[in-house]
Order: sequence, then structure tokens, then C-alpha cells
Amino acid sequence: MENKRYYITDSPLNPLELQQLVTKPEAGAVNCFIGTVREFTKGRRTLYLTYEAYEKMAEKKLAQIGSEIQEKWEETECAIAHRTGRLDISEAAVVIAVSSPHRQAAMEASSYAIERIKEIVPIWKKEQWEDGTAWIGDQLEKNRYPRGGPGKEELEE
Amino acid sequence: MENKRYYITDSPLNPLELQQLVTKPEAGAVNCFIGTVREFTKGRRTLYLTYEAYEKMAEKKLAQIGSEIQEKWEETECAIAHRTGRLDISEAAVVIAVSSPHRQAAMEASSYAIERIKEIVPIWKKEQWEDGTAWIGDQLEKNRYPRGGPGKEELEE
Amino acid sequence: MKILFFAGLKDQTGTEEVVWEKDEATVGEVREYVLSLFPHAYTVKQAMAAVNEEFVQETDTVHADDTVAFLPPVSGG
Amino acid sequence: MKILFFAGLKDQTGTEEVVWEKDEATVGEVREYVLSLFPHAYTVKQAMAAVNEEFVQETDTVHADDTVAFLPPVSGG
Repeated sequence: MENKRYYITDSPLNPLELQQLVTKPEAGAVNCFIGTVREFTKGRRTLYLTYEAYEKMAEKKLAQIGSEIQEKWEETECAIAHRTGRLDISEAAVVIAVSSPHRQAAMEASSYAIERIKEIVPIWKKEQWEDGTAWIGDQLEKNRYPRGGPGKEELEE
Repeated sequence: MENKRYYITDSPLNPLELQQLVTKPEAGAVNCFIGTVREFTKGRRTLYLTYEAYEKMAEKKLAQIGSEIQEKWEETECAIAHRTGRLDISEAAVVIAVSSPHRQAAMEASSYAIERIKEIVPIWKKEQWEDGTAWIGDQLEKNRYPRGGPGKEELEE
Repeated sequence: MKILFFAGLKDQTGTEEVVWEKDEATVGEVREYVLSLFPHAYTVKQAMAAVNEEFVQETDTVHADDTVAFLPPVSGG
Repeated sequence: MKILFFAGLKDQTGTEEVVWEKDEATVGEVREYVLSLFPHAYTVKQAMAAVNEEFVQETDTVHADDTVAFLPPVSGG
């Protein structure tokens, strides 16, 4: 896992490790976004989550998001890790670290990364409630693929 | 320092500590922004920085920013630490951690916090270059106080 | 060709993967094949498709050595 | 009243603080007093003022027990 910038793992995520991967003398800002397991969603209590990934493709897609970011925001560095398996309340499911010379790029790029993860990275979340369990679908609700595939734009590397 | 959410310190900052301060079961996102010492600014090489603070007032103003955030973004938790003294390249000068139920609030609030720090928190940066040294003034360039004081808006708690 | 299922779709098919002995097919034909094997795997109808870990479109061709994956709407992050 | 200086302004006055034995003055009068003591401390002219760690305006009153601080444009973060 050492020095790998885009990875899926079933071990607890370490935000500090990702921050360090993107830190460099040219950077004046590091933004680190951590998606955590929330106990209540719309009043319903979650006991824990289970994440499943198409690991090989997911790592490719995380790296693709990193490339997109470096193209859109100059001189950024990026690292993204997503966890799989069972996650308890408050545990980190995803960590995104972006460094940049100036603060705005690091923040905008982090926001971009999490949106893209929810669009193109093959990872699925299963909620375990007190009274049941379910796989959660597209939460963005803006990306529907009625023809079974993403549009041309999504296909670009 | 334990459990204090808004503080000035001359010791190295620990982002993980601040993340943990804001983590709670209701949170689905934690955003952690780290301002680091950049080696080159407009082609000029910085050897190190020295930060000075009006410590008592700076901690009050950091706490004020936290209150503003909690008022603007519901159910957020916030922690901010700023370092003083000598800082070498890549060291963290400021760490802002914000948690919220949903990701957007944590990110927007982090961005708001860094802007506000540059407006109202009495902390000053001195650059040490190879050929000289200087205190750096208002970097936002948008907040001038020709009459020697901030406007009414700035005075509100 | 190897065909992979994930998450809710894996629950519906009851398997992680099947192998289809076929030289060539469009993505759409692979999707039809899956539905013929698992008529109740309705999620396959709206699943994204990937071949060798890249998104593909319905008319793209899948070859014997390829790995096709049907991906329910993702929910990572 | 106690008067505090920071950063570049502290370099100009050569001191962190002075005490002014005075019962009452406006912020503007304190500023004038500082300039009379340190004519070369030009940064005080554009410095923000705080009394007891809160920003104040030029016409606000400072009392004998108060602490006034003159704050050059800040550059934290």
C-alpha cells in the first residue's frame, strides 16, 4: 500500500498517510475530505455499513479522477483511498487528499473528486438498519443510465 | 490543549487531533483544511516563516468564526488551530476541521473559515527569504481599513 | 467471456461470475444472455457495463478473452 | 490604559507595550498619542484597533483599565 495514491482497502483508512502522500514544498494548502459513516439518515438509524468494490476497476477509476484533477487544476497532487467491508458509525469510508499551491484549487478539487466518485467508481454501499438491510443505489440522482451505459463524456479517460 | 477547539500553539499541529474533535455519529463528512508553508511564492524562495499572534484575541476570534459557521451551516462542528513561531517549508500553519451531516456544508464552511481567518484573526506572518525578511500584510487585498477600524459588519459577534 | 456481478445484482443472480463460451457479442447481447440465465435479475437492465474495467456502450463488441462487468448504480463515497 | 503593538508595528515602536496614564480617551486619541510617542510608527495609521480583544471604531471610548491593541493588516492562515 505504501506510496500507492489510489487504492481500495479493507483496513481502516489513515488520513495522515494520504496527506503526507500529497505534501510537497510547492504546496501551500492540503485539503483532506473524509466521508464517514453517519448514524441517522432521514430519521432512520444505521447500525453499520458494508462496502463492496470492483476493486481493480475502482482503483483505475480513482486514478482517472486524479488525472482529471491534475488536468483541471494546475500543480495539484492527489490521493484517494476507499474502504471496503464492514464499517461502523463514524469510521471513514473514503479519504481524499489534494494539495495545491493556493487554497482554492485544493478545495474545489476535493469537492470534484467526491462527486466523481459517486458517478464513476464501482463501489456499493449496503445499509444495515435495525429492521432490515439494503443496497443503496445512485445517490446523486442525476446520473441515470437508461441505456445501460454512461454517456460519451463519461467514457473519456 | 486537550479538547480545546480553538487555539494558538507554538507546537506542531496535529490534523488528526482536530478531526477527532469534530467527529460525531451525526456527521457524514469531515473536511480538514491544512495551510502549509510554501517554498516559492511568485518565483521567490522562502526559507521559513515566523508567525506572531495576539494570542488571547486570536483564540476569541477563531471561536467567533466557529460560532458563525454553526449559525450558517446547521449541525456542523468546528475546530481550528493556528501555529506560531518558526515554521519550515511544508509545515502546517493552520488546520481547520469541520464536520457536518452532508459533505457540502463541511466543505463550504472550511472555505469560509480560512477566508475569515485572513480577515479578522490577529496573526501575522513574517517571510524569511534568502536576501531579506518582511512582515506580510493583508493578503486578501479586499479588506482595507482606511479609518483604522473594520466596518460595522466586522464588529458583530 | 467472463461476466461479473456486484452488490444487489450479485444477490439477484446468486453468483459472482459466469462464463459464456462465445467468440464475440455486443454488450447488449451479453446483457440479454444474462437476463435469459437469470430472469429475475432485473437490475441488469439498468446496470452500467464495463469491459476490462472500462465503461462501454451497448453496441460495443466483447471478445472471448474479455471480462464484462454489470455495475448497479454506484454508491461509494 | 495599556497599549499593545504587534508584528511590523512592534518593530517600528521598538516595544510590545506602553502604558498611558489617562482616565478616558477615544480610540482616535489613543492613536494620536502613539504617533506622538513614535512619529515613525506609520503603520499605526492604518492599523485596526481592538479594546479588550474586540474590534472597536475610532470614536469608541477607552477607559483607564482597558487594553488597546493596534493591529497591522493580518496575514494568518
